[in-house]
Amino acid sequence: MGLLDQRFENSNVLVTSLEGLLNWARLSSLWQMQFGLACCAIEMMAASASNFDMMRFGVIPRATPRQTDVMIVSGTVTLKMASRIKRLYDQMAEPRYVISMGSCSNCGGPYWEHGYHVLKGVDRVIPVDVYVPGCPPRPEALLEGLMKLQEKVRKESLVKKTA
Amino acid sequence: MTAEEIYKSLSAKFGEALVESKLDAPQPFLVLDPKRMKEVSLFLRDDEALQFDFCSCVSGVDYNNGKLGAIYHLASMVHKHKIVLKAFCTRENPHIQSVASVWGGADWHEREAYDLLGIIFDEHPDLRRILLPYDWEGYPLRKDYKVPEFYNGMKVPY
Amino acid sequence: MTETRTLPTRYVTHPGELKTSSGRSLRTDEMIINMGPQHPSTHGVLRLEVVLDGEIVVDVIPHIGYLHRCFEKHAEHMTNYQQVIPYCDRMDYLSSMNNDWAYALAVERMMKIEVPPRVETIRVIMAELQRIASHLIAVGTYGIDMGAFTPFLWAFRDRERILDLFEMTCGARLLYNYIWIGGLSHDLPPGFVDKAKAFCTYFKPNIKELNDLLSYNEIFVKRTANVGVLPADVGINYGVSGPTLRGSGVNWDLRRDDPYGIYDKFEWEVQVGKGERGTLGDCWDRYIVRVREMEESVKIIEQALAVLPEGNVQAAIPKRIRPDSAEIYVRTETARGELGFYVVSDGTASPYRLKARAPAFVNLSVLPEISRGCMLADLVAIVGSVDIVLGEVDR
Amino acid sequence: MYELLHDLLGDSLLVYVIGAALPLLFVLPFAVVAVLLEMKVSAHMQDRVAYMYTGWHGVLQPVADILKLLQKEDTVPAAADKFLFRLAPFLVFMGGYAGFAALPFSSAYIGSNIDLGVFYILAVSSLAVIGLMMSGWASNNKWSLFGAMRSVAQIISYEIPSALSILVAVMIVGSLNLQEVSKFQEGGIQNWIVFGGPMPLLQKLLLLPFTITAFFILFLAGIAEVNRTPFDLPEAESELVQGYNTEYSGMKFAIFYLAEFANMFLVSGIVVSLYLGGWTSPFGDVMSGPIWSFFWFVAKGMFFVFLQVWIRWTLPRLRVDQLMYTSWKVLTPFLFVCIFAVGLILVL
Repeated sequence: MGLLDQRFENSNVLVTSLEGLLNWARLSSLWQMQFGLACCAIEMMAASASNFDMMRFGVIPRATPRQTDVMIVSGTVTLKMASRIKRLYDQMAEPRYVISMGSCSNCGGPYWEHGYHVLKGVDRVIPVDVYVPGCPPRPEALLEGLMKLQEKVRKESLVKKTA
Repeated sequence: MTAEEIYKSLSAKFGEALVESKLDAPQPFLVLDPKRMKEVSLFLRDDEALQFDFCSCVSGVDYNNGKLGAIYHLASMVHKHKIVLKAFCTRENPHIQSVASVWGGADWHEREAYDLLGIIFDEHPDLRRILLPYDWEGYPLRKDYKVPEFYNGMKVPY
Repeated sequence: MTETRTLPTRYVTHPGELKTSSGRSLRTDEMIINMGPQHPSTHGVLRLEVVLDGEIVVDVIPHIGYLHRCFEKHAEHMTNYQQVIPYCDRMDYLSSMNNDWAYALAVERMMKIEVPPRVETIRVIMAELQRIASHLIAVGTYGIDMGAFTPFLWAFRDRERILDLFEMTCGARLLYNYIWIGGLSHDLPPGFVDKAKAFCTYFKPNIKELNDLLSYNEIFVKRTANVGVLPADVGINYGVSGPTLRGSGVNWDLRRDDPYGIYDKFEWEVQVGKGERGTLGDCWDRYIVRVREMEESVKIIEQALAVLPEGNVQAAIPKRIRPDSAEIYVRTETARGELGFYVVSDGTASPYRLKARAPAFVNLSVLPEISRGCMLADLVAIVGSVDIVLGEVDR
Repeated sequence: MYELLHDLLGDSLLVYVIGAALPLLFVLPFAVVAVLLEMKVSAHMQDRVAYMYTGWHGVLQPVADILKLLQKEDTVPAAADKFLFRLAPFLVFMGGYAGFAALPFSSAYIGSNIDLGVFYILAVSSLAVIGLMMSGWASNNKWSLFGAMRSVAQIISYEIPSALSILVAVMIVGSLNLQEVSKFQEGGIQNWIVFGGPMPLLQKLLLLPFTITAFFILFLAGIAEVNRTPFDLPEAESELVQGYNTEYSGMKFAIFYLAEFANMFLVSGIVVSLYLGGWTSPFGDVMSGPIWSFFWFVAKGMFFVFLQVWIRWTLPRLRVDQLMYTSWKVLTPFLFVCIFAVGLILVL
């Protein structure tokens, strides 16, 4: 995803230690896109506010998509909003990650059956890395999701995948 | 003022505009001619004894028998009385006169009723969809509404 | 019947003429700028189409519906009346308790159910706690809109205390499903009363702290006083309600003027704006009304905790709630204003039509009226002072 | 410093490169410390802890941030003016960085001991304005343009009060050379210009109210020139998204970020050298000397950086017309009074 990702033919000590360093930098500085959709946004705000303090993990909310690494889709994605979310995702600079927070953006949540204007799952428009279940998930759950994302980043590789 | 008194003062002035009334209901209502909404509303708002200055809510209802209705809940902050106005139209010809020029608050409510039920409010200053996208088809709160399979390439049902 | 109307332009344009030194006139133009749906100060997914002449706002056109979750359609399709309550929770997610109460009250009045006194008291306590929590977010995010971050974080710190109380009562932090038709889902847990009292004593000095940090801060007052003045008659005509209307000096509170619950048993005052720092009905008045309402809510909670009676928390209600074919409109005062539920029943087990009169929806409609001619920074101040929750605006 | 290098190495390109790179040795570590300071201090003011998991209490966080920004995709919007878009961040950084050349870090070190030191700093720091305008214009984004226009108007307006308040100190010292201004204040805390300078007692007492006013105004105008709260309108997050750097990502954004912190110290440095004795020790001859003087300069500078952080996380933001009002109708007239009075007192 990044500039160097999967550019190297084979792995050696240098590449793996560089890989470790770059992945460490990436995972400990996941800047979050500052936007909320619905109920979950309040819990997302609570997660970055005093009691839970998401900044402990190096997460800083930034207002513009260009400077962000992780988009937390917090709440119900409606059909009217879906194209905007796609656009915001497109504007983010690589490497970028998506956390889908809450049942609504996972699968439509309580609006799955009669929600004529609700997109049943944000993964229908953008790729999702981590799903956080709950309606709404507690801030702890979001932090857990963040740590899962960090684990995922830690396993990324600079080495080209061979079949 | 009680509902009877309101009814009396209205019927004295607009005899034919009052189509029907039910004054013994828990929340008494008057049914008005959909084409004469505005003049009656103006009188309700401006008359000294009535002074219905607060339009709480405008709701559109689909009555499932080919009839659509707009229900106006009015209240007076001065006299602290309330009244319900109703206006009915048919599905084929869903026209009701707008009262957005009388109560600014009715503006968005009427747009919403147009958006979700397809009631066209004549003389409304800015009648267009409010909640749904402008290219949406159909009126979702009608009882016979079918959810579309796709919208702009996105699958709608689960 | 599917004619789609094109977007009419409603801009009021006054392009001024610019002359160069040689007398040639330059073309000037207004700039149309899109604020939202993703913008830090639109409090969610509101989109404002702003026409700007330099920094001056010529016109604002709000576009809503980015969070239209089809609440009314869901209410019609539930298998019984009780099932609508979780959806009410999610409508205005900052004051869920108040929403639940409004809906439960509508159905109770329709079926003429009397709830036990203990339930009434607990409902008042919960609703007022929720009001404080909601106003805390309104005040805190308003600080962010003005560029002050610390009040926001302090507000969230205090709000967590309230959420702890809710959590020990019903297990949820944000959306409770606690107030049911005819009663409550559970009784209060042991130790709740003491903790709630402790919260009241903890919270009172914090309001003063907030006032010192933000409310009477000279820069904050400069930014909000005389900005976005909403005259009382315009507000009433637009159906504006709640703190937004009271900020304009209208002494109108449904808790007192259209009584429900047992608010008449307690000593409290309706707070109105007085134009202390500027014109009556400006942003600062709307803001300070919220701060003072928190103090009043604490008063109500303390009194309610003192008189909390023992008893049952469920009224004797029929197992299947099937109101006779009837209709009712019930309005209550939530943190944002008049929340009304218009319920039409056809005798079946679910509502035939349920319309929610959302206060934020109506309050937002006055925005273009009060923000023409202000500056872009003021627009942010006005949107914040109206205190919208998009879940409720779009339903 | 340049003269010394010149004597050592002769007239070669190396001299220029080394001379130009020396302040970088200070600016880069400073930026790392300042980022950490900003976040940690603000967090503790807000009942939080901020960075905890990168190194001990998050001390490695700025390193991680920079490494991450290096890896980020470097986007250039399709509709942008690509040349100006790329050039702008460097110009902005250069404006602030060039100012470090004339800053007297210690009694033994000053990048370039020029006679017009203060004047030079004022001149080159205005260069950043062009960069800001460039970035806003080239981004082809309305928010960026707004931010750029605001910042240009703001910085240019605040040059006036800052130049005038510098003038107050310069009048007392009688030199534009910052090294000499610092030397002038040697001999302990009572000789700092903010307390009237090393003048006879009566004159000192008369000067005192005016120097203190000028000092405060210089600090205020400095905050305004580096666009920090309560004057952070160009980046006003809740109004303009990110202002002029909305469209910047990756390393280009990092340079903007670096420039902001470099400017923070530059402003503090000017305030310190002009009014708070520069590198002189507050205890007269105790703890003086080249190394100590470097310590004093950085310590005083860091204190003002801390003050800027403190103000930022406490106060709301002004509106654009109020900002202009403050500059032209409050600060500038006050300074005219100060200059007039100081001149009168010095003549007497």
